[in-house]
Order: sequence, then C-alpha cells, then structure tokens
Amino acid sequence: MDIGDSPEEAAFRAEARAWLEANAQRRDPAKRHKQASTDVEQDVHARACQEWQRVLYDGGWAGLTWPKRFGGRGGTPWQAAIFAEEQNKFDVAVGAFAVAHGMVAPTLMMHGTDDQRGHLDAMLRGDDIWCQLFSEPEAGSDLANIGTRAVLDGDEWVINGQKVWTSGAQHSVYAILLARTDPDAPKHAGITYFILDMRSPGIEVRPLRQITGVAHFNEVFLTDVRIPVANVVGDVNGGWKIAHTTLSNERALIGGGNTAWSMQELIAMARHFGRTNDPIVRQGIAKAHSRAAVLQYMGYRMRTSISRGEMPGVVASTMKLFYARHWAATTALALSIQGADGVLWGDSALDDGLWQQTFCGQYAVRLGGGTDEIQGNVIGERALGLPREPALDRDLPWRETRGSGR
Amino acid sequence: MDIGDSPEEAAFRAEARAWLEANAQRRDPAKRHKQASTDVEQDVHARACQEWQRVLYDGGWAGLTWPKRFGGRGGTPWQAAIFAEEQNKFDVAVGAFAVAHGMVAPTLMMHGTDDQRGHLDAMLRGDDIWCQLFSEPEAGSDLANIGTRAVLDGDEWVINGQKVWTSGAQHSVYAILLARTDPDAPKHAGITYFILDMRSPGIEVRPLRQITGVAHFNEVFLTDVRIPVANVVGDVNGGWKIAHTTLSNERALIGGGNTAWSMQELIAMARHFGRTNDPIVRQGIAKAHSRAAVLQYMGYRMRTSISRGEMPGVVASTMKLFYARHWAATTALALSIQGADGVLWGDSALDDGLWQQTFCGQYAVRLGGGTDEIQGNVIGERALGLPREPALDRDLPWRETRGSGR
Amino acid sequence: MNFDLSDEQNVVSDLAKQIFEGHAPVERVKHVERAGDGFDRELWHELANANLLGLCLPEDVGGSGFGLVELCMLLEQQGRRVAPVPVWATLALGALPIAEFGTPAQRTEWLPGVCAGNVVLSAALNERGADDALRPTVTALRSEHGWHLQGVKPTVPSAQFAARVLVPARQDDGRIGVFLVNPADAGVQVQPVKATNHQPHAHLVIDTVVSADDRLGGESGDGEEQLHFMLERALVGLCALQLGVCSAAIEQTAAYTSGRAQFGKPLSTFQAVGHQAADAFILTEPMRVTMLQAAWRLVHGLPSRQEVLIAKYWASEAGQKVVHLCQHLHGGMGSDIDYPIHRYFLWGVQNETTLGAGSTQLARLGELIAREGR
Amino acid sequence: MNFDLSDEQNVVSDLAKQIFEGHAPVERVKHVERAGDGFDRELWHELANANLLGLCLPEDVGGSGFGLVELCMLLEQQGRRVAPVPVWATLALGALPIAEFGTPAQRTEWLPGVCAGNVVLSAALNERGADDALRPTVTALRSEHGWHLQGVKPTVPSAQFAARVLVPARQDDGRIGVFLVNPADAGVQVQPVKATNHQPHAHLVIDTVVSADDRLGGESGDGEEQLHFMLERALVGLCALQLGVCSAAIEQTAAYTSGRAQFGKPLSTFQAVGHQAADAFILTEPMRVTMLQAAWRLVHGLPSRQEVLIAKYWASEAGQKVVHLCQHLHGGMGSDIDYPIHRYFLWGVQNETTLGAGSTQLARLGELIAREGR
Repeated sequence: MDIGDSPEEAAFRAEARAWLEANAQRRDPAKRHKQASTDVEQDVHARACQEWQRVLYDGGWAGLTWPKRFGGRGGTPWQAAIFAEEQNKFDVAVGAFAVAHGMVAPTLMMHGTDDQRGHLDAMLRGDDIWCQLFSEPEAGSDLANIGTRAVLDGDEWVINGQKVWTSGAQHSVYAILLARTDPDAPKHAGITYFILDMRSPGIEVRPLRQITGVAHFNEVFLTDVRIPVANVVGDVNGGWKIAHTTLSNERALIGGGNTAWSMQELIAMARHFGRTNDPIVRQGIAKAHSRAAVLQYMGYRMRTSISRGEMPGVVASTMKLFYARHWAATTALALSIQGADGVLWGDSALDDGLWQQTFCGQYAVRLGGGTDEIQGNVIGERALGLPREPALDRDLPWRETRGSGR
Repeated sequence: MDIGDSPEEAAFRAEARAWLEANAQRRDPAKRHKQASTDVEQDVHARACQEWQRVLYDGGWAGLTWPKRFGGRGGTPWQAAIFAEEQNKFDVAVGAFAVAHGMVAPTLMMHGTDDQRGHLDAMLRGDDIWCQLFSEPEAGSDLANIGTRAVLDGDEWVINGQKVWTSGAQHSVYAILLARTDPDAPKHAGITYFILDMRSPGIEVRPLRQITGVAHFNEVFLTDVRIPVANVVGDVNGGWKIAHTTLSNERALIGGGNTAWSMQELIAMARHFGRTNDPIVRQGIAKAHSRAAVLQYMGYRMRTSISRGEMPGVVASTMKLFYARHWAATTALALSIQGADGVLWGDSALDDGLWQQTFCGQYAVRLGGGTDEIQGNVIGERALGLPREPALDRDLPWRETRGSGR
Repeated sequence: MNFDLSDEQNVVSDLAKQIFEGHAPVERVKHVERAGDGFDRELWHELANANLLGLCLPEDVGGSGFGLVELCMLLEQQGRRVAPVPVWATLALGALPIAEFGTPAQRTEWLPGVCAGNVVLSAALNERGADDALRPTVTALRSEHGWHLQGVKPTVPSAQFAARVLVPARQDDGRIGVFLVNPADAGVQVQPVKATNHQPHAHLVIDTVVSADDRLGGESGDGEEQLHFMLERALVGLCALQLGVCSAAIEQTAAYTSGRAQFGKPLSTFQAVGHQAADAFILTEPMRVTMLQAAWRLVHGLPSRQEVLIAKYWASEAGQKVVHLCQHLHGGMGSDIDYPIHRYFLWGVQNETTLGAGSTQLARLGELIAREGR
Repeated sequence: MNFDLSDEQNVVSDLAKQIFEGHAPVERVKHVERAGDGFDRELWHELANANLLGLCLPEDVGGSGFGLVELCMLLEQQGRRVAPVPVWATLALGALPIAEFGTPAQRTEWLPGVCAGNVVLSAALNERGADDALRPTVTALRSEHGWHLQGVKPTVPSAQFAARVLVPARQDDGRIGVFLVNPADAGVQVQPVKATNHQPHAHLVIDTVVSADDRLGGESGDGEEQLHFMLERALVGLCALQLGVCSAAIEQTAAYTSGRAQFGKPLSTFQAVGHQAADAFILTEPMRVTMLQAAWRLVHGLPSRQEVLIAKYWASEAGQKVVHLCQHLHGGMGSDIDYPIHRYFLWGVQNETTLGAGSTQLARLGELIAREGR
C-alpha cells in the first residue's frame, strides 16, 4: 500500500499539468458553470467538447489508456486518473464523449470487427459524438425486456420501436442500439447489439424536458430504420453479453466522476449567508467533507483494481450508490444553507439557480447506470454471495412474458 | 373533531384519579425502574402484578372495557385510555397480564365456548397469568409454518414440538397454543388453536438469556403433552383465523403502549452531564419530543377508531413501527448524552444501566407483534392497496413445503 | 375526546375535494403553468361560488363562520391537486389576521371581497438571511401622513396579484406594527421572482408612506400578538398544504408502481419498492396528526407554540422525505415534466423550506423545551 | 499510488487471521466471557509466540519493525473474532507511544516484555463530562520525589491487568506531561467497571507520587505532542477494530439470512432483507478506506488531523449502523446471547462511543474546516 504519487507518477502529473497550463485556462474552484439548459447552450457545449477533444488529440493526450494500435496513448489507468484530476482544475468542456469513449470504445475494442473499430479514430479526434439507445418505456431496470424489433430483410435489419432516456441524441452521429431479433427465445437470448447511423431515415428525436429545466435526455422513435448486417456487434442474438460490457463501464463512469462541487463552494456559501457558526450547518459541511474524502479514496481503490486488470464490479456499484447519496445530501445541504432564498429558482436564485438545478438533478444520477435498487441487488449477490431472488420470467420465451411485462 | 376531555371524560378522569390516589403511590416522573432482571426480581414483579390486579378487581376497575356479563366494568375504550394515562402516573406493577387481558381475553370472548370463557374471571382477579405459545425456531415471521404437531388420541390431543420467544412462561398457569393438526393441508389450513394447562406433564421451560441481561423470554419444549378436546378454541384446523384476532390485538398493544420514558428524564440527564446547551443534544431532545407528541396523537386516533368499533389494522401497524423507531432513536440519544459514560454497563452505569438495557431492548420491541418488514407489508397492502408479493408456498400442502422451510 | 372529523367538516372537505378534482385536473394545471401567469382565476371563482373562500371568515363579512381547522381541510385538498390558486396567501396570511384584528373599516373593506373571490391578499413574513419572521427588518417611521415604511421583503407569495400585503415592521417606538400595504403604490417595487413550486412570488422593495388607517387594528393594535398569530396560522396552513401534497403523491406512487411491471411482475411487489412506499405512508401520519392537533389548539385558544413547531417540523422533515421517496419510485418518470409527479416534489420541497425547514423548527423547539423544561 | 496491501502486509494479515480463527472460536470466547476475567491469556501467548505483539515495535526491543498500518491489520482480525485480548490497549495506547517517545530506560523496561507477551499496558484517555482527551484533568505537581498526580480517570481499558498505564496530566507549569503509572501503587485505586462490550475496564482514582523517571520521554518530553500522538493512534486503532467487527458481522448476517427460510424461500432473497445487508456492506467500505488513509498518513508523517477525525466519524457512524442492521436481520437470534451476533453489536456500540461518537468527531472536524478553510 502506498497512497502518494510515486516518482514516476509525480513526473507524469507535472508533465500533464504543464501541457494543460499551456493549452487551457485554470478554473476558479469556488465557481461553477450551470448545466447547459437551452438548445443553444447545449449546442455550444457539444461544440466546445469537440474542440477540446481535438486539442487533446493534437497534443497526444486523447485516448490516454487506449492501446497505441487504436490511436491511443497506451497509458495506464493511473495516468488517466492523474490526468483527469489535473484536467478537472481547468476550464474545459468534457462530457459529450462520455458514451463514445467510456462505453462504446471499450465495447468495440473487445467485441467489434476491424471495420467497426474504424470508428475509434473519429471518436478520438472529437469528430463523432455517440449516444446509447438501450432503455425503453417498458424496459428500464428490466433492460432485457426491450421490445424494439429488428427483422432481417436481405442484408439489412429493419428496426421499429421506441427508445428513451437517450443523452445527446441530437448531437450524435452514431448510436449503439439493442433490439430484439428473436422474440421466441427467453428474454436475454433474443437481443442483438447494433451500431446505428443516426442520419438514417426513420429516426425521430424528441427532447424530454426535465424537472431541472434542461432537456438532457430524449425519446427516440425508430420507424423502419435500416441497418446493414455489417453493423451487428458480436453475434446475432448474442447482444446481452456485449451490453454488459457497455453497462459496467457506464457504472464505473458515473461513480468515478469527480464530485460536482468543492468544499470551498459550500464554505463560501455558508459565509455569504452568515452561517459558518451555525453548528447544524457546520455539521452538515463536515459530513459532506467526510463523504468527499471517502469518494476520493474509493476512487483510488477502484483505480488500483483497474490497474490490476480487474473489472471493478462491486466497487463500481458501491461507489455509484455512495456518489448518488453524496450528491443528494450535499445539494440538500446547499439549499438549506440558503435558508429562505433556497426556495428561489432559476435566475432568481443564487448562482442562477445552479444549486436548485443540481439538487433536482440527483434523480438522473441515481437512475443512470442502474437504479439504487439494482445496485443493491448487485452488491447483495456479488459482494455478499446472497442467493438471487427467484425470477418468474427468466426462462420463458420473451413473447409469452410480454403480457405481464406491460 | 374535539381533542380535549369532554365533561363526561373529565369527570371519569377525576374519579379514576381519586381512586388511584387512595389505592397507590404516585410515581416520580423523572425516575424509572429497571426491568426485572434476576429470577427473583421477575418473581417479585409477577407477584406485584397479581396483587395490583386484585386491588383493581376489588375496586371495580378491572376489565374496564369488558362487558359486564364477563365480569368487566362495561366501559368505553376512551375510559380505558384515560384510566391507563392516569394509572401510568402511579407506582404500580402491570405487564404480567398483557397476554391474558390484551390477547387471550378478546379471543375467548369472540371465539371461545362458554366453558372456555370461564377462564376470564380468574384472569380478571389476578389469579392466572397466561403466556402465548405461537412462535417456533422455524416459524417466526412465517408463523403459519409452525411444525409443532397435535395428534388426536381418543378425546385428547397429543402435542409434540418446540416453541420459542415465550414471555412469562415460568409464571403462567395457562397458555394459548398453535399446533399443526393437518400437515396435508396448505399451511394456513391445518392449524388448530388450543388452551393449554401449563401444569400438564411434558412441558419444559428454559429461559433465554438476552442481550439486555434479562431472561424475559423462554423456550418451551412440549413432549407428549395431552390436551382435552374441549380445549380447542374454534374449529379444528381453523386456528389461523383465530390467531389473527390474537395477533392484531398484540400489535395494538405494543404500539399503543405508553412511551417508556418522559422528556423530563432526558432533560434531567442532559443537565446532569452539562449538555443542555449543546445544539446537537438539544436537537436530539426536540426530535424525541416531537416523536412522543406524534405517538400521543396517534394513540388518540387509534382509540377514536376503536371506539367506532373498527379494528385498527393499519393504524396499529403504523404506530408499532413508529414506536419502535422512537424507542431506538431515543435510547441512542440517551446514551450519546452520557458521552464517555455511555459505554458503561449494568451497575457501573448511570441508573444501574437502565438506559443501556432499554437501548438493547429495542430489538424485542421491533420483533414483538411482527417484524418491521412484516408491518411494511401490511401497510403496503392494506393502506396503499399494493398487490401482494407472489408467495411460492401458499397453496401447497404444508408437508411438501417443509423441506424448503428448514 | 374525538379525533374524527365532524359531519360539517366532512361536508367541507368533500366539497373542496369535488371542486379541486373537477376544476384542477392535471391538464388544467399544466395549462395554467405554461400559458398563464400562474393564477387559475377560473378555479378561484369556482371556489368563491362554492363559498369556500369565505369558509373560515365570520358571517358578518359574508363568510361561513368556520375556522382554521376547516381552512386546513381546504388547503389539504388544494395540495392534493397542486392547484395554482392563492388560498394560503389570501386566507391564512391575509384574511384570518384581518378578521381577527382588523378595524371595522379594514374588515368591511377587504373581507367581503375575499369571500366573493375579487380580492387576493398576502403577507410578507420572510426575512433575508437569518429568516426570523418574528424580527421584521422593515422599519416604520411615524410621519405626518401616516407611517413611512422602508425595507425589503423577499419572496412574498402572490404579491403581484394582491390588493393588500400585510407587512410586519419595526416601528420607531420599538413596537411591531403590521401594515396593509398596496403593492400598486408608487413607493412599492414588485419584483416577480421564480420559485421552486413555480407559483407566483415577488420581492417587495418598500419605500412608501401608508395611512394610519392601514395599520392592522388601528393605532392600538398589538403588532407583536398579530405577528405571532399570523406566523402560527401561516405555518399550520403550510402543514395542511404539505399533507395534501404528500398523500396524493403517495397514492399516485402506489398506483404507478402497481401498474408498471419489470422482471415479469408489478414493481410494487418488489419488497424494496413496496417498503419504500409504506415508509412514505408512515411518514404522512405524523404530518396529519400534528397538523390537526396544532390547528385544533389554536382554534381553542390553548397554548400552542410547541405544537405549531412540532407540526411544521414534521411537515418539513417527513414531507421532504415523502416527496423524495415518491420521486425516486417514479424512476425516470419523476424527472420528466410531462408526467405530473414532479410537481408534488417541487411543492413538497418548497413547503419544506418556507418559513423555516425542519432543523430551524427543531432549534426553536429545543430552546422552548430547555426554557420551559417540558 | 497503490491501495493494495504489500506482500509483507498480506503475510501479517493472514497470520493474524489464522491465529484468531484457530484460538478464538466462538466457544472459546464464550468460555472466557463466562468463566474467566475477560482476558484470554492463552490467546495472548499465542499472539506473542507468533511475534504479533511485537509487530509494530522496533527491532531493538524485540519487535519486527512494522508500523501502525500493520497493527491495524492485527486489530481488524481481532475485531473479526471479538477476541478478548488487550491488543488495542497494550500496543496502540501503551507500546507505540513508549517506542516513539520513551527514554532508553523506559523502552527497555517495558517493550521487550510486551513483545514476549508478559506485559500489558494501557492509557487513560477518557475524561469525565465533556470528554476531551486533549484537556486532561488529572493534575501533576512537582514534588521532592517526582510528580504528585491527583485526579480521576474513568473507564481505562484493561487497567486491572496493566503493568503501567500512561496517564496524561496537566502539570503545575501549565504543560502537559504523560506519566507511566503503576496501577498497583498504593495511591492508585483500581475500580473495575462493567462495559458494554463486556471487556475489562476500570476507573482509576489517582493520588500518588511517581518518580521523575516515569515521565514519558523524561523531563524534556513534549507531553502535548505525545498526547496528540497517543490520541491519533488510539482513534485509528479503534477504527481498525471496528472494521473487523463490522465486516465479520456482515458475513455472518449474509450466511444467516441465506440459510434461514421463511415463506418458502431464504430470508435473504426478500429484497427488504437483501438490501439491508447490501447497505451494511456499502457502509463498511468508507470505514475501510478512511482508516487505511489515516493510518498511512500517520506513518508517513503527513498532516493527518482531518483524516483521523474522518476515519473515526465513519467508524462510529457507519459502524453503529452496520451492527444495528446485522442485529436486526438476525431477528430473535440477535437478542439471544447463546448466538454469537450480539457480541458484534455490543463491540460495535462500544467502539462507536469510545473517545467520542460520530457527532463529536464531526464537531471537531467542522471546527478544523472552518478554521483551515479546506
């Protein structure tokens, strides 16, 4: 055990920091940007992400842990962690490539054909944003219950169905898509994993306006959309296993994210409202600080196990749950520090309603990558070895379960 | 709605108080007795309960709500509530008759034969203490899974099996007993409800020493114990429905109990340890006070619905859960007020370890009358109309489920 | 002692339920939220036509002579539909204090209009910073033409529609006075602000002279007493609103989770889901009984300071837990503003915080207990 | 950066595990609890024979030269078996400070005996009332024959077996001194007391003179620094014990609920049960990472005041939640002292409170943050 930077790590950190200093502006840790709300703001944000990604690419910092043969830097997970820590101190736009880099790329590297891996370079250059077409209205936690159909017609698959909770669909050039190719097989065994060109005819994207005022998610309607057979990832009807690769990367992504706020912000806010001596506020800040410390250390642990080459399943679920609770408790604390002003909203509120937005945003955090309840099941089964709850629909042909699934 | 004493109620309260003043000593509200721990203390307590019950009987106050034809006073639930409130201010021993009066008597009044109802008078006079032989090691929450067998032999039933979590078995003259009379019926349909004379041969009572240091509960082993057929309550194999009458009275009993401590005690303790100005302690006391208020008002509500002749199912479950949480939180608060002294135990601790004992006693409160989880199910189904969780063993012959039940 | 509602109270409650269910269906609420100014005047007139706006006002001004308990039933029903009408502001904050303390002129000037649905009232109880309503920061200097009021009052509900806003102020003689301020006065800036529950609110920047006749209860009115009265009714009214919000949210959550299947069975049959719903239910019971107790004691003139704090503590603390649970159990639907549950969440959070969240009430209660030794 | 244990650390941990599993099975623990004085001397000698008592002590006194991190692994393994031996008192409270600050004479007098298993040590850190270990109330007056110590030290662990107890005291010159007190001195009353975890503790009533040679580090020792050092090791050691207690309790709970069936299926397949077990697991992770972080920083001499408080906050707050959940999920078995889980509950509660429960640590942390602005 060794919890400081080793000399190599320190050297790498210095190198990263120097490059960042030369290519970006430092961020004020006591200030934060509101989430892009309007369509225009979201477009601006997506473009800024593309531009920064291009800067990374040109500077040789894109795809830090990707193997060199895929255009990456071939670095270690530790280097990626250090780079992320340093990058987080700068005022750069990231996020639009979360699906492409965090979920699609590992999946294609592991399961894709050479042609499919051809997409990796455009992701790395910041050209192509990707989205994920997995969830459906009737298939949320029970993702294997998806009903979007794919029927083979010559050398194309024809897709019909509806997807939901899709981030960034409006900016995406490609999507990963799960669709049902064999309704007579049990539900896990009739699903295929596709790459979909979002410019294909028959795709309609409708934004879902959220409680935060932002339309971060979309509904996506697919009507007779055609996908060439070459775009199947892995085997036909073998998509469930591949989706698992994608999803466990998603979980790690969410739990491993940097906390959205610094303690400085909370302390500054308490000072602004004259409440630094209120013992209940102090207790709240001390708790938040303790949770932030835990997340930081858990992050170290997760990276340690990644660097051993392990898929951090239980650790990722634990961090994700912990992170969601931290988010909920800390944003509630922020509103309570604001007292009567806490009920204001939008541009009437402190920092343009940033805190109210973040507070309401806790539900997206809690859902993404699997609900709290799903994480609870994962931890019970994998960390504690508890037997699985008997599932009633596991082995029946999907078509027969459909009645009860609606 | 009318939340004060009506003139009749006030008159009744005055009458009750006057009688109590004449027959008992007032209790110091800032002091409390520890639960009887040793065998000797428990015997003394049981005898004191019997004596006080006899005083009530002679004074015409026993069986306050029992119909006059069963020897009771024929009063209203409101009068019982008022009498209990007043009695609680006096230093008298109650508790040993909780099973007899609170559970057995309502059951016998509703389902017993005339002969069986003959027991009511001895209960009322304070002669006979009763206990309840329901739970078994393999039948806790799943009470219908009991395996104690009753086999008919002439005009007697022969009982073999083991019961557990029996309060007061060592002081009891009679017991109510559930035993399986038809193992080939589904589990709810093969159970019979008996009255058992605890002086019968073949009964062995073994005390269970608890974490609190008290042996409040016992294991009871039954070996070829014989019960005359006349002691079956209701129909053979019809005991489950009757047990329900008993158990819903138990739940109401636990939730409706007076809180075990007064706020004065907590405030006095905080003063003793110099912590009345500690904002966290103050917050804790204010919370405890708020919970105590809720319990008091919920009690009014429950009594209102009892006086309308309703069985207060949901209200009783809600109160029971709330009461258990109050108990847990308030006793934890008490220990935290004691600071470093909170880790002391028994006669080394404040008030002879009363608070540590009460703190550990929370688990008996949470279990008795059904676990928190069972109450959660009851509330979900009855208050919110949620569908029942599918049960796998409901309609199978009990004998066939037995393998999985162990 | 009897915790049941009286027959008359049941009639009131049923009538209110009927009007809100008939005139504030989800689509209507959504429409007012998107298209209007956040005030459903049609519904307001329906309430007036049913005599519900005069419910808690004396018969001599056109009311039905009921009291706070019945007003709480009306507010509970409003909360159940999260209906966009200023019942709390007009009745609890404005009309009740005028009915109790107003001069005959003040009563006849404003209360008949309230009953008829023509007058909206409000009060300015929030304070910046420490947010202690009992220590108003607006100042009132006696002047030739009445009282010169100066100061800022944040987040006043429905101030933009109110004929008068009751403004507590610290007078130059050290006493507190409550003044009936006309937001349309040249010396009053009404700055509309957005609030969490998306209902109309405004900051008032006051620098105006009001006539001596507009001091509540006239020259001799005891402002201290009036302010306590106002704050207590305001808090209990919020508790009733919150109870309605929470009970309806739970019912909708029970229906949603029972109707939605995952893994081949209704969501609510997963114990983790069903128990969270049951937890939410258990939390509304304290809200209900403490609100009723506080309202009843206030009506009967019994000491109620602790009871009001206890009720608002539960409305805040249990209320926010309930709306969080309901929001969570709705999964993605909770965040989608096309689906109604999010409104209950936002109202629940607003009610939690307004006039002090749970920890504020506890701190006040803790002080009282330590002082009174109860 | 590497959060894995080193190979050597794994060896230590495995060895400790092996000894505790082999020599502290439930039946043995129960036997010592009922029949003995609460000190399993056989186990103590096994630990000494395996060189585990000298684990964190320097090689010049017979130890193996490891440090606090390795001691924490030993304590974690002890916690897993709730084994009745004074490891925490002897090593964390007594031996580490003597090794760090002791004069050569003090080191050679006490530490070889510790390594050999012949010497039990302890320290008196609890204070009555406010319970601030950093403000000792025992007084030390310089006298002709050394120091005259006077005062009361409550609930000193294993004081009745200790050859020396380290007693921090306020000297007449205003400085703090830490003194090696012999509990067998005529001037020291040892009053055995019962404690929640049923381990031996005693109050010390001190009115005795100790020689100047028994001041830790001699005349020039910096008592303030020594006391901080002692308290930090004491807290982190408790965290390690608590981690062991909690992780074993969870494993036992998972096994119990998976083995017990109700309603025709294992208890743990009821989501309400399985999720409570998962919650308990989630709570141990913060305990583990914060304890390791604090121990590691202390060993490396990095600033650790916040990290130690954070670790003890989690050990207290999450620790008590875990043992409550485990106790609850054991149903009636939790209360039955014939079944082992209750011991984990009692140890968990004791560790929670010792040297300040969660809220105490938070209050201290809040002060530090407000001051340091981190």
